Amino acid sequence: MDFDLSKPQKLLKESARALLARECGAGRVRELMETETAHDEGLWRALAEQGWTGLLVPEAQGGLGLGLVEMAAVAEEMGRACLPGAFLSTLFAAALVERAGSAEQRAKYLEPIAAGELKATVALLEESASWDADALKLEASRGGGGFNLKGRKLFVPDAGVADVLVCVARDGDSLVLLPVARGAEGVTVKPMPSMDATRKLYEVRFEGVSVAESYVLGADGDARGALQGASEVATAVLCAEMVGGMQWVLDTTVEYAKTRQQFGRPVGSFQAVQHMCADMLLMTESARSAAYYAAWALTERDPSARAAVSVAKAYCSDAYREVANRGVQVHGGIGFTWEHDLQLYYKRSKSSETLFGDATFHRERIARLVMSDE
Amino acid sequence: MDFDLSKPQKLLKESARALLARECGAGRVRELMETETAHDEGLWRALAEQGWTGLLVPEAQGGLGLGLVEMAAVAEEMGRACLPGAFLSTLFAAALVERAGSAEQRAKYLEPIAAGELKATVALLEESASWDADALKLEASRGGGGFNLKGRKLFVPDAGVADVLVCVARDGDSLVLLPVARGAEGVTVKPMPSMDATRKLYEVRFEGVSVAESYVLGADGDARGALQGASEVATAVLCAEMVGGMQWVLDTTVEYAKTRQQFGRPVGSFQAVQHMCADMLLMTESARSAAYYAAWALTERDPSARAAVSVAKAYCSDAYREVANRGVQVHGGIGFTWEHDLQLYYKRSKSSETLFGDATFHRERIARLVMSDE
Amino acid sequence: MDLNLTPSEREFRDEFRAWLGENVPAEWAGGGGGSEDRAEYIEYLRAWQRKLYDGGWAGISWPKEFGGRGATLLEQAIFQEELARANAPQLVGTIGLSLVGPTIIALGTEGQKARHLPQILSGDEIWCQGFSEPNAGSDLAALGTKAARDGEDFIINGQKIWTSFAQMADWCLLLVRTDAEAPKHKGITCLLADMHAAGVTVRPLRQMSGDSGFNEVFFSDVRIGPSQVLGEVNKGWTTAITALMNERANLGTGIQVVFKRQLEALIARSKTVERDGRPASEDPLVRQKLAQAYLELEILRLNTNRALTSLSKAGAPGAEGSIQKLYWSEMNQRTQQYAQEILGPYGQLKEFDKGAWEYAYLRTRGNTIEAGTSEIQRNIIAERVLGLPKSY
Amino acid sequence: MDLNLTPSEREFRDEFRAWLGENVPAEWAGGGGGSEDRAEYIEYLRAWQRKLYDGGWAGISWPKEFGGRGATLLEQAIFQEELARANAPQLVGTIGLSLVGPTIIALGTEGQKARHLPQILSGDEIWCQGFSEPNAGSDLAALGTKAARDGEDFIINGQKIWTSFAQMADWCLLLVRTDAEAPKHKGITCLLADMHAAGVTVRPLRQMSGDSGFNEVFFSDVRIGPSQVLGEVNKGWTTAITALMNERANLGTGIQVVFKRQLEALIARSKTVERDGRPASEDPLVRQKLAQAYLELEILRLNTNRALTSLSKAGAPGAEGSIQKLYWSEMNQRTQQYAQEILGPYGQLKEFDKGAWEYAYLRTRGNTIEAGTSEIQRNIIAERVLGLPKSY
Repeated sequence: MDFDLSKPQKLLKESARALLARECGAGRVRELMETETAHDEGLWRALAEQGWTGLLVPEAQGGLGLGLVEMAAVAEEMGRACLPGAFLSTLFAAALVERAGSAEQRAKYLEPIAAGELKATVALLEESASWDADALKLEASRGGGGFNLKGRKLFVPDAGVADVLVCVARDGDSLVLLPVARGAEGVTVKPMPSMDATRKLYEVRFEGVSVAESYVLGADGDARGALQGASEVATAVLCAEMVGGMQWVLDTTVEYAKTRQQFGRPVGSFQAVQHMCADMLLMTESARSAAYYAAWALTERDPSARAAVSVAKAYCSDAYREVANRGVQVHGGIGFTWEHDLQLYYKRSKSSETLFGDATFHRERIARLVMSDE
Repeated sequence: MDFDLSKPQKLLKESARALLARECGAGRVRELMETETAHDEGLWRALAEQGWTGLLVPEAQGGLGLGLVEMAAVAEEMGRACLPGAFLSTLFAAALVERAGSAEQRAKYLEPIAAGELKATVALLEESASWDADALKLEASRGGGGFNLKGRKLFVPDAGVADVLVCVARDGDSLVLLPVARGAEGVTVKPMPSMDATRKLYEVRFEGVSVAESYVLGADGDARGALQGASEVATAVLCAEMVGGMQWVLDTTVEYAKTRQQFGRPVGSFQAVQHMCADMLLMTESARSAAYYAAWALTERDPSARAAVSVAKAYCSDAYREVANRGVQVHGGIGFTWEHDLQLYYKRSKSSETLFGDATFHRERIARLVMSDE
Repeated sequence: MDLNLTPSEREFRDEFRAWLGENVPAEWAGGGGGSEDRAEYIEYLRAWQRKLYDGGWAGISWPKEFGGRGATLLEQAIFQEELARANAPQLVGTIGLSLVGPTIIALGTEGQKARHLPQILSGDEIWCQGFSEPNAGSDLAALGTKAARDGEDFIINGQKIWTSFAQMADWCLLLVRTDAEAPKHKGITCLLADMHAAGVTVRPLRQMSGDSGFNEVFFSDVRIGPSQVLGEVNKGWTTAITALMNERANLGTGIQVVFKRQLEALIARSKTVERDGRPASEDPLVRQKLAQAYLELEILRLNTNRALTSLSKAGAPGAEGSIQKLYWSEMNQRTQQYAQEILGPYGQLKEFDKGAWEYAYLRTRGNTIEAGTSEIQRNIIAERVLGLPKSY
Repeated sequence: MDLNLTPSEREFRDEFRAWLGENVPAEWAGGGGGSEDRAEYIEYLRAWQRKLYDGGWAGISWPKEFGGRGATLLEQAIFQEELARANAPQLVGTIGLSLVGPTIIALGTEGQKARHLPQILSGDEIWCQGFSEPNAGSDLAALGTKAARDGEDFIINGQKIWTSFAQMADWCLLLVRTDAEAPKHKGITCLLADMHAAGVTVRPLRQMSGDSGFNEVFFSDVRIGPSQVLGEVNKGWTTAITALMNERANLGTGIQVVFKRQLEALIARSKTVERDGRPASEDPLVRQKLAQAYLELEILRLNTNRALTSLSKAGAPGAEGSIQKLYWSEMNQRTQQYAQEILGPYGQLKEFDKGAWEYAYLRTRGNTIEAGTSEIQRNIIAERVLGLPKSY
């Protein structure tokens, strides 16, 4: 048993850190926050050149065909850099296409995604803001050799910059996955400005948008399974990203506690501060264990994988928030300012807490999985 | 507005402290713990001589006819002394009789209770261990000019020493309150040994026990209202008792922190210990505000009284436990021994946490009361 | 023990409530209102204070001889609660009224009293408090803003931070170091500084919530004359403690009313957002959270009332302020976290309920830092209330 | 990263699991069993250790030359997990095997090795650890048990406390003060003390849970010869650190299996106790608590595995032990509180599930105190892992 990154995985992680430090410093993040989409084409190119947009994409579709542990290693660095933009949204959509798409469809979407030429997102949440597929109400009506969409999705990440939106809709008791071009007739994308400006959310309205049969993903009927599988992948990657954020907050806070003087000594010599920092470490390391295990278990199709994803997300949701809270507290006033980069992570911790379901949601999911004989 | 004990209330409290210090030191509490009923006739006499067994009993029935704030002041000192035995059980039963009984019944029970000649308890909980009257299942069947009882009650406090057990049973959709002598034919009382040996619990079995009509309390139909009112009184008194326990733990812990040396200084000079103590103070004082307010509001029949009782019990349930936890932690190993009196309060905090409903139960009750338009 | 208001307290409350009913600007009480334009907004607030003043409701705690009402502590609490209940505009002169005025009354010269007290009451002078510095936060006595002697005058150089109202203030209660050689508590002097003087620069400090309630204030060769020393030279620490005691005696009596309104809004919201296809208000977990928020807030109210009673009887403020501050700041953070959990991603939106939840969540984070961190409050409680030995 | 066992690890596990299947006493594995009579009970435990020894499963981490297997860290973890999984009897010689033996191997004389190591393995010598004293808990180096020179011998007077296994121990790894003048870390010596010697008295220390896992040990003019010094005179602090490192490298790998079994029992119980007329397991609040307990335990398992990997690679133990200890002790307290909330008053009964919940709740309270308080663990993490300056 070896619960540590391998040499190549470590190298990958180090190179990710180096690249993101270069291409995505805090100044750049702040510039992008102020834009409409938080997307930067140059930065996207840089990610694609590393192969990251296709890191999980099979080699057959031009990707690197690596596993989720490798992706987690890179995602951790993305979280550390508070990377803005559509990376995770595109990854989610790609995972959905990979699971639900025909060979042809996979080629159609995954190749340009791997090449960095296509960005995508999944339009899932509705008014209920529930991540439970059973809560979806948007009905796709059959007609004209395909489906028609009328209604709206909320909280769709990166819809303002995604080339394709995969809309999850109801077809009676089953689900259908309908890829729609952002620019298609009848599609309106409206920003929903939110706390974390590095990950933009949108309302997407569909007014009589038709999707031809050949476009429909998961026509074989397992759209629900594909959605679940893809959600688990995206959730595991998000958890790794959250770990990177926690690590940044921890490092920055410890560094500050070593240098900031009050009462003639570094504040890090006060037991209250020490203990807050120790708890931050414990939470960060625990989150890391959970996130990488989820990534590994999904890759290995371990029977514990589904629970592992919820364990990771429930824990990371609470832990990132608590680490960020303590980070601000140790910093005192300065940590509460716009100027200090802590605010980026503070807000990211909040948006990550709810994305793909909050701790309460995932605890209920764990209960369903482990209290099995009900 | 004056949120402080009046002079006479303060005097009452001081005299309670003095008497209990004399009659109910920790050594006495430990002796009584080891007995079958935790009751001591001499101690009971001493309480009765002060008038405390009749403190709330109207003067007409030989009581002092004082209010709940006075009772709370005495109860706080009882909690501080970790008073063992049937005081609270008798108070609960008396409050029930006062509310549900006819003039004759009130005289019959309250006079000897006030005189210290009768101890009583309420047999309420069943298998479900729920404090919700709607959860009761024990059915009293009508017959022979009264009711017949067959079934069992659980977790009945002090049933081993109470002369009278007021059994709360179902009569179709309404409740009946049936006073039964402990020694009556068909009544079996069996100890349910529990964590807190100062407040003994029992299983009470009724095997064809008949209660004549004239004995039935609340025959006018408001047994439910009387039960609720009496429960609220007993709960408010319990909260005050819990405050006294917290205060003992806080005082004892602070004293220890001032004297116990480690690393060449009193442990109370370590910030981690200081902060635990500060939180203990905050919880104790907050619990005190809540408990006395509940007592006052019940006395004044303030519209907020019902919510106030649940506010107090929900808060005290959590706070006493947390104060006790911190108390042990600050004491270190010694606080975890049988020898140290902390264990008495530690266990009392747990039994008090669940008695009359735990924090979760009372929070749901608060929700029902304050989210009114449902 | 009697938690009812006395007849005279009730009378005071009714009188002020009636006055507010007639005088709180309708467009403000409506919840929105006020002008977005800063200068105009400040004028609006000054006008509101003048209205209070004209009605005899400014500086009510001050002795009558200085233009106050000699109100009791409880009346002051009622005053704050009623202001909050009426959703009245912010009291722009609050630092002058609650902190500077009482300190001038206690320690000021006759000239200072005559010069400043009436203006503070009328709102013609808005004050700010120049205590904290970048390197003197929790450790306030480490402040380094320099006051060099030039004849009888002082020449001030340095920086203050976290200065509320500085962007609109006319005057500043300023702590400076007048003796760099003395032990840190003994070389401090308290000055009354004209914010319009040459060399004073104010820079708004943007918070993570995006708005700027605080400021940095820079002093560059600012000249201050000897008549503007409050208390004695090099005894400024005593002056500061007097001022802070006055501040901390303010137990946040208004704030619970604001919290109450927020909680009511949250309960209402819980009936419109969904959980498992039903109103969130029917979800047992949501109900637990709302009930917990309710009971903690109720206890804040009760703790406040107990502290008021105790302060009224004891006269001098003790550590009650620290207990209150610790309680409400931590409580408010928990409550805003509950709000986020109940509202889900809606709680993060800048356009849901006008962004109130998003703003409150971020703003609340500062509660355990501003006006003395929770760590400092716990130290004060441990040492001054419980008598534990000093930790550092 | 590969969380599967390697073939050789799997082989090790399978071999031991098979051995346990054949050798764990049935009456013990049944959950109850063992004798209530102390002497007989101790004999029973010694017999169990001898069985392990005869099977080649005692001291598996020791080098082969001293009778061990030279097992890897992961094999040791597997060993502990399998013991727990098989519900095997307590390992009565655990202090000898995991703490004293390795320390003697590292620092002992040839004579000490020959004298003690075989006996530790076979269980013929049960050891206890005489470190803590009433006035030397967290501050271990403050220990005051006096060792006065009498010729070559030491005469020991003093008291130890919290000594597990002392009531059955033959030997004690004892820390004493041999130089009262030296700085506190420099006057300590580590001795191998015969518990059957004249002047040694053991008094069981009753815990709040009612049972006596710990003891006090009194030394009154106990004579100890020079051959029984472990390491050098006045360098006992180094010896103690070596021993504690060996103890802390034991990451509690068996404990998670025990916790897992408790959680499974709690989940099963949640289906039989009621909430609002339904099984508690259907109550959303109960489900949240059970899920939280599950996820925290799962993370304990994962943290353990990561720490094992990291220790295996780094060789020397770092602060992993402190992180593990802090995590599991705080987790266990939370979980037992959840259990109480789920079981209600049943959880407090001494005859419900044989009093297991009542006992666990009380016993767990000691977790954050014994073997280094949570405060000490956080200090260690802050200073040794995060590099923060010392706090005291």
